Amino acid sequence: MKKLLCLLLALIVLTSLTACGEKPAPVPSSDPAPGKTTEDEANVDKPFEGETLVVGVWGGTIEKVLRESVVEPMEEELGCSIELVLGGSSDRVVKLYTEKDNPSMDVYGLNIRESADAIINGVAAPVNPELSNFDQLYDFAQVGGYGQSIMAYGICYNNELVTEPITSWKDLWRPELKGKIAFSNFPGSEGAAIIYVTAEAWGLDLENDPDAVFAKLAELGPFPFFYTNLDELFLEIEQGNVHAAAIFNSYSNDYIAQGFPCTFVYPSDPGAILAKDTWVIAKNSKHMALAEEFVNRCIGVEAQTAYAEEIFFSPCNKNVKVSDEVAEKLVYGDDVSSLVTMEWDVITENEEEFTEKWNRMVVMAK
Amino acid sequence: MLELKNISKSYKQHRVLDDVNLTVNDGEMVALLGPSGSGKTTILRLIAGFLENDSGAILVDGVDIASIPSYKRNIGVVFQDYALFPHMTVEQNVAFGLKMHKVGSAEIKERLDAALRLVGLEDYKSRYPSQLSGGQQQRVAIARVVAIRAKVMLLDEPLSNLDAKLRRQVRVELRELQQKLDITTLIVTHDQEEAMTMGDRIAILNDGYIQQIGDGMQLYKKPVNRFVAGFLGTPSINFLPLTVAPGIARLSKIDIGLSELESGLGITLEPNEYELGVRPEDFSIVPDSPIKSKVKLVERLGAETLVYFEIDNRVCCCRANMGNIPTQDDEISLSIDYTSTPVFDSKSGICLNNR
Amino acid sequence: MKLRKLFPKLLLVLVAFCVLLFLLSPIIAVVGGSFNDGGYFAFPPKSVSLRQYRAALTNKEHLESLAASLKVATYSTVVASLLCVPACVALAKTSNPIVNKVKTLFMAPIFLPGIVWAVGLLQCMGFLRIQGSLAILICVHTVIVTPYMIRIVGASMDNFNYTLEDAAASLGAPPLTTFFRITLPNIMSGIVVGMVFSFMISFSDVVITLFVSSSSFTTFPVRVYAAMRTEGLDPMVLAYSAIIIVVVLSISILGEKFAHWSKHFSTML
Amino acid sequence: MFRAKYNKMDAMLIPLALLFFIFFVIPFIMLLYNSFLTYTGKVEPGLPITVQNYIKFFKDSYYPAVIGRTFYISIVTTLMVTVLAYPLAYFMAGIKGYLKTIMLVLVTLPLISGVMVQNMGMYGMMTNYGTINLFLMALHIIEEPVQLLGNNIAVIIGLTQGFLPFMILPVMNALQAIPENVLQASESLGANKVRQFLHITLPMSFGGCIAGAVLVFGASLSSYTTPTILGRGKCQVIGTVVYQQAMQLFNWPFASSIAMLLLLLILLIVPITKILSRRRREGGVL
Repeated sequence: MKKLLCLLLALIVLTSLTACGEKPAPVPSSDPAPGKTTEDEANVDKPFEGETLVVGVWGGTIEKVLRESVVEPMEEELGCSIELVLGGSSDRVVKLYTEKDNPSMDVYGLNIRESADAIINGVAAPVNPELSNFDQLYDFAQVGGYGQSIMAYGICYNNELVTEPITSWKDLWRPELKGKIAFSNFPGSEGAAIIYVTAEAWGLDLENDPDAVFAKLAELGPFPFFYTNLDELFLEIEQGNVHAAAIFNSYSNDYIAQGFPCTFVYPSDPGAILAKDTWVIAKNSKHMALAEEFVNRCIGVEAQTAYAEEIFFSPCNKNVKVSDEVAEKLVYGDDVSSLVTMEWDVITENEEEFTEKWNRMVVMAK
Repeated sequence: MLELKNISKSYKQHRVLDDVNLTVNDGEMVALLGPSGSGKTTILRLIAGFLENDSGAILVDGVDIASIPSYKRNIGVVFQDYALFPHMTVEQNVAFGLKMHKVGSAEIKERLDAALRLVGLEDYKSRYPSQLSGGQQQRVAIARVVAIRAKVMLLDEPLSNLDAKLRRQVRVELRELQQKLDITTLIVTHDQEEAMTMGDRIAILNDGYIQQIGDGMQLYKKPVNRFVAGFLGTPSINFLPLTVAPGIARLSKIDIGLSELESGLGITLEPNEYELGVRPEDFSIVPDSPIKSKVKLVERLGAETLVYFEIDNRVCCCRANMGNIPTQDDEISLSIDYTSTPVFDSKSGICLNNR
Repeated sequence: MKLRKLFPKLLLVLVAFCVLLFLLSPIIAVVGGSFNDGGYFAFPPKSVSLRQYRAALTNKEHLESLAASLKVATYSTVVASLLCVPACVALAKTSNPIVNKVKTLFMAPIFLPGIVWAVGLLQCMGFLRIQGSLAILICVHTVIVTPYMIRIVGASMDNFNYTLEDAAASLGAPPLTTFFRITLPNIMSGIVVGMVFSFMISFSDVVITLFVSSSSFTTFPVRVYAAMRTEGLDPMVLAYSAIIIVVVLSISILGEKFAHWSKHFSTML
Repeated sequence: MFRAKYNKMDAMLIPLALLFFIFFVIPFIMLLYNSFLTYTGKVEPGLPITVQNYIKFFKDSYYPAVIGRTFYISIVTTLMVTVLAYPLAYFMAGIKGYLKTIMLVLVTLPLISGVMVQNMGMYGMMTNYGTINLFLMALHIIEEPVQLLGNNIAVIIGLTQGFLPFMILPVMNALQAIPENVLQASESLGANKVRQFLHITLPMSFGGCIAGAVLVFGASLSSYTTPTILGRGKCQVIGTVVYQQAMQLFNWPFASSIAMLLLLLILLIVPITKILSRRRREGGVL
């Protein structure tokens, strides 16, 4: 009996050792001493030789541009290896909060609200102004994380079905559009934006009387669905189930380019809402220097231009020059100042309460 | 030589074996006979080492094996359901024990063939147990034990899974084999016919202790107590209440001569309550006798005829010889051959005239 | 056969067939949809092509997550069998009641809600400052597959005849040899079926893995789930799932051929 | 009595028991502990122990509605699964040989290929441009696509499809356990096919139905992926609320308290079925 027992225990220890001993490539091995490699004089031209930086970012076109403009050149020059982990920003936020003391990723691509929250809650490192390209950013892109690309939150509508063009946010409340409007779910930054817009458009006080805002919003209902992916949304718009949707300009540009009968408009009062894809660095990241180098390159002119020209993402870097034809598709030059900056903290503070109201009044709107 | 000394075993405060003493001499085959639940299989499992006894010693050739683990005792066991390894062929089954005893492969081949030849299954080597009949499986189980040349062989009701005809045939073969191999053997059974034919000596076990040990006829003729008398013999013995008072003897309300009774039994009886054990063959139908009864049923079994009748509403049975076979509802009178009838003390059940 | 007599039988067969069709409809849709050439889901497919399969097999991201899933499933099945088989032996032979209480604990993962357990796990990892690594995922998956393993191996041990072990002992085999040469071969079919079953349960788990796996170690179903939430029903993902379904189907058929696979199912639930 | 000496073997349970304790028992304890903490921001739940989370759950009218919806969905799903699974199980119990093994393989295929494949397939069929709408439009039953997804019915259909095997297998076993001669006996006593079914087969397979129902009800109560995908954000059940609180709002204490309530509900099912089946057990059927 004793022999059987120790044989078994040995086997178990053996398998679990091989399981974590043999580190598969994707799992980042936390680097023992980051400082050591930098003093190593031997290869001064490749200061970050052997270091691995893990960056969480959106997949698809964004990933392609990032690889060409930043990842490959950096790996070339600095000898480090950069590993991209793809997925939605909400999945990354979960990891950021739950792994705050021992983060599995170093740089997180989040949206305007998530990045601001992350820094306030102390899970992400505050912005470091000494970065060489930092001062080239617009001022709103210097706060709450490093701004990567600007997005305007406006309305995209099916121009065949909606004959009379939409100009302001209030147009959404037209009777013929009731039950034909879609937006993204709350809690989420797009959901938050539509709540803010409703309050501003109808002059309601979100802080003291949120119910009125949600009631106003519910008037647009019943909502066919709350889109989480874009293919579906634009298919529904094309088929006429949805006539108008509150969405970012960059997303709708792609689909309009594909020939969907839609028009994107920067609505008035209170105007298109400013949003931005932002970089934050995990507070306890073990590759702080390399992470800051990566972000610095991302907000540099060269990368920002690539973003603008290839995937029509409006740059946060003031010095970026693009041809007029491209500029037309972007939020560029003086357009930027027309964007409305939202104060997120009203929503962030009572996010929970608003979630309940949203679930009860908006999701269930009749 | 296998000796059990003062073996007792209890399981959760229920005493299963109570001070059992049994000796099986070299080459002898002892039958351990008892009803189910009497503890006979427990004794077998104790000897084989599958159970540990609470007290007492198990000696094989003088050495106490109680502390040796079962796989080192080299005691062959043939199980009731044969316990052949289903995933091994006959050959592998028989060779298994030899491999365990780390026997050289040449010798394994030789002893394997010898054992299979002994049980007549040489050309079934590559068969699987599921492809064999009950009798064949039983013989493979024996070959398996023979091959390892066990000092002691234990048979756990080996014949109970066979049909009646095959059982008689295998019984004879088994007995021959045991004598040819001259292995000390203990066979556990609840079938008295099997015990009588196979056992040199029989040990009757009940309620965890050995009632009596002796050869078949000794137990049949001179049972030590009421249980042994009742257990052996088919049809079983008739028990008749006997009350003795000074000068008179009444057999369940029928007066029979005291002196004639005592001279037959060979002992004098103090006035008391007794029980007389009358075997069917000790009754005989006579023209006239004090014992009168009416025939309830006549059973013709070919070789013999059994007559059932009631004495003081106790059903008794006797064998009718070919000559006068009564018919149902006849009035008959019977006589008893007291020389071969045991008498028991009605309270303790102990036989008083055990000559 | 008068029609009146035949009618109930026909009705039963018809209803049974419809229910079976309903049960298999998603699988048929997924496999069908994977041959669709267009960018979005369409079943019956508008134009048939293997484009999706080419795209699927060249997509590094999905291949990596597929490899991750296979790795986790393999390791957890091995560890599960190393732990569950001895446990089953002990459970089969124990006599004291406390140990049987432990058996109901091992069965709990099937009954208790996965989401509840996942939230608890995540908080433990947060509390202990550990991140979701491969080793933790393997341990978690081992716990997920244990009920199935215990149930299937336990059942095959129930119809194992223990006197064989006594017979082996009487022939001189020490306990360890008895286990490996007598007991194990006879319950091997149960173990194999248990392992295959556990592999597939571990491979296809979503809820728990979604919570626990670290960002850089996403398994295939989690990747599919995330993709469904953001990129919608991408036919390329259907191609992968179609491959998985075909693999699973062939394993089942093989399993049926060699180990009477279906015999164990009745004990599985 | 024969296995008394084997209790040394109990030691072989320790490795598995240890693993279970660490990875299964402790999380639940942690959950219980966290459910009594207060929410002090996204990072770390605060210390003052309070029963606030549980009270909040019942105070706010939204959450009881979520429980109501979850129960409604689970009960309807369990009924539909029972009604659909029984004929198929009855058919499979009746046949033998190769057809039966194929049917068994097909019935367990959805279970093994995983919940994601089922949800995707169902989603694909029910979208506006999906199979069902195309089929109905082809037959001109409807002119333009009907909105199938995003409501309780879609989730119920999805869960029913997903949990059918959980009912088919136990019922099939129960049906197969009915000895042939019992049926023949009832026939000889004058019961025609219908009465035979009602008085013998149905009651004797009731045990299997309960076993299946318990599994299905428990599983649908705690379902998460199906309501999220087929409900498209509009079908809030306990599972999605727990996910939202834990993974989006990071309100661990509140998420833990809802999770504990769900756990309590599940643990309540077992005694209820015992009471329900007590009458059955006297008949020695369960």
